[in-house]
Amino acid sequence: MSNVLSLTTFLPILGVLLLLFIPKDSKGVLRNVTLAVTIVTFLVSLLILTGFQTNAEFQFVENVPWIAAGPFIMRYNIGIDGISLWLVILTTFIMPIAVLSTYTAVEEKVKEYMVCLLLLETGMLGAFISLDLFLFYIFWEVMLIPMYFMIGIWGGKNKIYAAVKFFIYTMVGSLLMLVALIFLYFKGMQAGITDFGLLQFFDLKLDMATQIWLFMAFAFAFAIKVPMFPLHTWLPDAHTEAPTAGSVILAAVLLKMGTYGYVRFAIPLFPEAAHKFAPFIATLAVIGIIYAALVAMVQEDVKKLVAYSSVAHLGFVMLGIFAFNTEGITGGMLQMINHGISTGALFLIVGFIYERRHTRLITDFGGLSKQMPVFATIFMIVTFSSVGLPGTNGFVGEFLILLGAFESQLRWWTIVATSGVILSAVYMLWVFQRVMFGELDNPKNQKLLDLNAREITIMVPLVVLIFFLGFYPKPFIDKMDPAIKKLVAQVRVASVNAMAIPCVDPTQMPAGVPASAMPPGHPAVNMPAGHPVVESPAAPVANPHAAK
Amino acid sequence: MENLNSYLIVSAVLFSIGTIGVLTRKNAIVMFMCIELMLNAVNLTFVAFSRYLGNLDGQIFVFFIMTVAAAEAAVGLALFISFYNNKESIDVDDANLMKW
Amino acid sequence: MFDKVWLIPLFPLIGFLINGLFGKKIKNEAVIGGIGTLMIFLSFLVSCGILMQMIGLPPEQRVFEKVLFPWIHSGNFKADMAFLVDPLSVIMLMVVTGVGSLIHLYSIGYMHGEEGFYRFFAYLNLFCMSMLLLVLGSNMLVMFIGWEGVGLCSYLLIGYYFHKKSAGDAAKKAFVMNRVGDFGFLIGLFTLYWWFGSNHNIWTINFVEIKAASHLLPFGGVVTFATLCFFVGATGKSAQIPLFTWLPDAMEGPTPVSALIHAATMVTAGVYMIGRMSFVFIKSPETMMVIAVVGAATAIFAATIGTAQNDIKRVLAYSTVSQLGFMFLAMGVGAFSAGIFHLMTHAFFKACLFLGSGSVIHAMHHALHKIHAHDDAQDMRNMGGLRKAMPITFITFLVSTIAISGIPGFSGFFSKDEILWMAFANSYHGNLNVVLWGIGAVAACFTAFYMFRLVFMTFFGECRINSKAKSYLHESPLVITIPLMVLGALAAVGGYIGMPKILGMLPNYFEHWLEPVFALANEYGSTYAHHGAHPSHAIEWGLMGLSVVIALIGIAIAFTMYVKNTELPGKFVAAFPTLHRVVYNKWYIDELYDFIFVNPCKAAGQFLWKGFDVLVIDGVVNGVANVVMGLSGIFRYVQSGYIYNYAFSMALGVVVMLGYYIFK
Amino acid sequence: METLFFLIITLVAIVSAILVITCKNPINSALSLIMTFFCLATYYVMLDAPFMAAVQVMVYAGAIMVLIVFTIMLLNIRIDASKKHSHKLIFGSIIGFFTLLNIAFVLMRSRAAVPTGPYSGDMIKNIGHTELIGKEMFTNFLLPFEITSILLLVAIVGAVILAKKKI
Repeated sequence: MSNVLSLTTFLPILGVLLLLFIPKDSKGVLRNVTLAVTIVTFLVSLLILTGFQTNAEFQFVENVPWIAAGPFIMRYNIGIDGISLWLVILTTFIMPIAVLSTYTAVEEKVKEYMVCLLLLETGMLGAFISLDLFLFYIFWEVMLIPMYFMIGIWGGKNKIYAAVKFFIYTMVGSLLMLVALIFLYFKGMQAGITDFGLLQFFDLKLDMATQIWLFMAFAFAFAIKVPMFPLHTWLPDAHTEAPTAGSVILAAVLLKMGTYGYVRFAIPLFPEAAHKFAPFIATLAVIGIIYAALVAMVQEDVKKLVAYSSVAHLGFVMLGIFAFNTEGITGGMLQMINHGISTGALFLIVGFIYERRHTRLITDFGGLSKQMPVFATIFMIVTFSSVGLPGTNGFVGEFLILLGAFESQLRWWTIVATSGVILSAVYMLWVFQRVMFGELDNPKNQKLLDLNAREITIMVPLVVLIFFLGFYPKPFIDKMDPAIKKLVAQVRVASVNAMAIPCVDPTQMPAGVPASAMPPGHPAVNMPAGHPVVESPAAPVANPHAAK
Repeated sequence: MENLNSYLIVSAVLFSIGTIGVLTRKNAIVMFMCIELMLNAVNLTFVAFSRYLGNLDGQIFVFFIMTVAAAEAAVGLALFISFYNNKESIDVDDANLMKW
Repeated sequence: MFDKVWLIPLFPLIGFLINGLFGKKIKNEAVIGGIGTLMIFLSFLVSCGILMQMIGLPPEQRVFEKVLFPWIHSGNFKADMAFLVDPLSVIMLMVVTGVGSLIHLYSIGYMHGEEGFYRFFAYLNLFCMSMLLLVLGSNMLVMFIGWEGVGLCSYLLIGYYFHKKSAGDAAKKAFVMNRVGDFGFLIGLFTLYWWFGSNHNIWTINFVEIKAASHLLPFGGVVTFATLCFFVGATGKSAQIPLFTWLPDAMEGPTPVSALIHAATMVTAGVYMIGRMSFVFIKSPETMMVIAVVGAATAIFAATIGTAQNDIKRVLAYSTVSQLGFMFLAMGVGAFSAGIFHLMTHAFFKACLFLGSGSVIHAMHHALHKIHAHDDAQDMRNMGGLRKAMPITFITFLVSTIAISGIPGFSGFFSKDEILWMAFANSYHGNLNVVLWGIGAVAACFTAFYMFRLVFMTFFGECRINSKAKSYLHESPLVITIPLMVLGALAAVGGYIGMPKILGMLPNYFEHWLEPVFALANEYGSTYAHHGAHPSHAIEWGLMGLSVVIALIGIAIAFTMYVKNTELPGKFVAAFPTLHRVVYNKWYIDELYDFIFVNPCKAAGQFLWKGFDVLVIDGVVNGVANVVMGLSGIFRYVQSGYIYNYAFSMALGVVVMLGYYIFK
Repeated sequence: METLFFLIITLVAIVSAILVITCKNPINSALSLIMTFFCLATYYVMLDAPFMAAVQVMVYAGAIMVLIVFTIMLLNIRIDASKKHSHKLIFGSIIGFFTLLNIAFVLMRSRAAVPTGPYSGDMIKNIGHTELIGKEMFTNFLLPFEITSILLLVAIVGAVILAKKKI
């Protein structure tokens, strides 16, 4: 039980070993074994869910030495808290669905494909559970490779371009992050930190200039992955070219790496800098929401449209996260899950019709409702979930994000962002109308078959979750709440400290707390238990040579 | 026994000849033989130094180099055969897949 | 009974699930329709029970909140799935479930033989559930579920004939315009929540709690902003200027849908919402004025368009917009209970009118179908003289028309006159009240005119339908006429529960009933109302008489133009071609919106995609790649691909490097 | 006497080495190389390393060269077909020359360390070279020695796979 987290993470690798012994021609066996492996992984991950205590601490922690190379000490340090819990579950949940969706979609190199999927799963899970910066970086890169192959080998017409673009874009960001990470480590060494353990770095006091540089490097890496507005162009290409399962995983989990990175790393590590950059990032997020919505509106390719809608949704997530309050971050986390479910479902839906018609152009469709009623119903539910209709999951997240952002100092941003709600309705409904409504005049569409049992099996869990999260998100929120509260407190404490530095605006003080309760420069206010009292920021850093 | 230097000079000369051979010949097998020649030149240096310094480590090294050379010969010649099977030639100029 | 309030939305939900999931397999129309109707009727019974219980309680105990389960709790924010039962919501419950049951019943007949029969009833039940959630929601968020839920159902039902492009377009338009309103609603919600939270540490969106804390709200300022945002929400849902254009298009849906959603219930949600938060709205005189002005403007504006339409349902649609304008006028002048009263009476007579028109269309369609003609079954120019063929429909239609025109004795008179009188008498807006009254009166005149035009063109005169089809015209079956009769009766007598005091025959039960809900708002309002001389009874009698006269004038004009001198309209059109064209084309509002919003958005999308995304951003990205590739194109000459070249350079490198260390 | 012998051997070694790189026919090159190897074996004997000389003859002149000659014959290569390699010859000679120059400079400018090891000529003669090598090999260098076996195994497998026509 104690190492169930490792078990979950590395079960897919065991699955890969198993796959190696299966001849490549027995495709059915390969698929079924992979499916079984992912399902088992999901079941094992449910043990994490049931064993998870609702508190703010990291749980299922495993911390053993791994690599000790000179001054660098990397540890195999993993653990899970409310923030990463649901993302892990989401990953293990999406994987069987993704595997199931490839049963007929992928006919060539099935073995390799399945190996890629399983490797990807390990990479993603590892990144979510790493509590060691270096381990995180490794998993972060591990994810990249299978995805690269999935796009590059099983992709569409322009697959090489898309794969290389995806790879290089991400790589540029992650190399910057690597540099920042090493720099951070040396800063930590000067303060007496001996390894890459994330938690120690939370207590590390950095001066503003350092924070800004490091934050910029981290934020850039994560912004590419999210992707945020000017760095998003890899996404439509990658999505359009990737096979269905690739798109689903890319949308459902991989993009969450970026936002998760902000929540887990960039913000708590460099809180003051995060506060300083909040308006900037919020601006980009809001631009992303509106921009992506406008661009999505005029797309001709359904998959590209969904890809752009992803950009808009992730813009909401970013806005919520940078509200720095419980509501906003909770909304952001929920929206990550929601986006995983609904956009994943949308990609599956696109995959279904692509498999049938081998085209994704909107103009090739029309009137499918008549021919495919079950498909139409599911598509509609998912569409409205993506639009954020109350009662579906999309609403809860979006609402909390906007509410949280409105409460914070990002009020005007929120008002602009809220108009994205209108635009999302426009583009989603428009595409729905053009694909599903109207006359069934294309003769090729008149022979289309409705969803088969396998496809319905894929969609049903997603649809159930859409409604469950929409009507009863409480269990989800409850599990993540303490961790988010802790994060908010952590960030807030830091911002109070930052008030001693003149460059930070004192109005950043959380609303609702009387000003007298928080004299500037008094750091002990609101500090959670166990959080070491930090000296005033002006105090000199600890002896740089102490670590040696 | 001659002094150390004479062996070293011989070794240097053989090594240079080997180098020239590798660089000028196109026949892969001849190139391979030249490499063997260079290895042997080095071996000679090892043995000479070993003897001069009264330390057997150098000779042990020679032993290992011979092992490596044997392995190399096996793999290298296999490569040549397979190359020849594909190209009907043993000329390194025909190994031009990397050519732009 | 109050405790069972959760049953009310539950029944339609069950109906929705049964019909939605298994309807296709059931196939039997009687079963499907029966389930749908039964479920909403059960809700009606529960609502009646609640009403009865509430009547038995003293006014101050008539508020009850039922928490079902916690919904979203995060940080300070708390929203439960909770229902609020108070006099206002009970009125709405009665209207929704009552009218809803009748329309369900009607639909069984009307939708007979349609392909997606089960789908229709599933949607209708879903709609009822959403509407009931909207009405019952004890906090803004539950209300918002209903608020968007009804928008969704409206989308689904307008797009019911999805194979028609116009239906799809109309559905989308309705949803998007509603979304514009929802945007306003959300911002309003955020503003109120944030203001209470940050200033008074009251983090709530619960109506009861906000009401309790409403004395903290300032007059104007942030409240104006919030309420204006809410009002944007209301204009979207209730089809007011500037977001009204979706409602006429929504007539693409089946007629029962138009009756239920786009006349009786959903479109009144905006009015209900203002009533629900009257204590907030009244705190902002500016917003009240905006509401009144927008309401009055919509009333007259839609009425003018209504005079020139030929599609029977479109006339009714514009009439609905216009009547909603009256309701907003009432809300804007602080006559909350009058507004809700008009909401109720309007639900009766407009539902009846729509169902009646549905009956007519049904008959027309049937007749035209028999002779395989492709004439438009909804165009009034093809109708005429139907009163003989369809007596029941005619009578109920006529009663409702009289009611909507404001002829004394019928329900519409009481409510409309109350609104006009309050617009005149309530002095929130200074001297604007006279103007508002004037506009309202003229709109009432137009209403009488176009409604009677409708009646005359449809039921009187010569039958203009294809003579072969004439013999096929006959009265609709009972399942259609029973709801018509019930609603017609309600349209006739429903007004007596809210009789103006001045008439003195019956006490104004209605206003009395809503007293506890709006007392607080009226109290706040009185703090800034101009305390001039209260208009006397004589003036009230005079105005009442005047409004009756105005209505009669409208009817008279309609009679002259469409019964006596049937060539008059043609002459009129010939005399003012431009005016007619503009009015007929709805003042070109749709085109204007296309020009201002839709086309620029599309153009912006195209530009941002093709211009910015592809050219600029990807241009930079690919540009970097191209620079790298260009450089490597130069450097690749170094890599000849010949083994000896590599060997050379390697040897050379070794020699040079060794040489450097040796000779240095 | 010994110096003369050394000079003769050196002469033979260098001449046969030059022949290795100049002969057109690879077989001739191979035979010349064998000659060089024998000369080297002679040097090893002169350096009191008879075991190394034996291994040199057996492994190099015996095994490896047989392999090479066998390959040449198998592939039936006669004459080095390419003609134009004059510029290559010049470049190659220059680089070879400079290599020689480098080494010469090292030899001229460096000074050998003082002998420190325990193994003097007398000791080798008394105990026996093979025994000494053997002791060294199976004590201090046991692990590397064992690892060479893996290396050889890998080489065998690799050679088999590479030389097969279709894998």
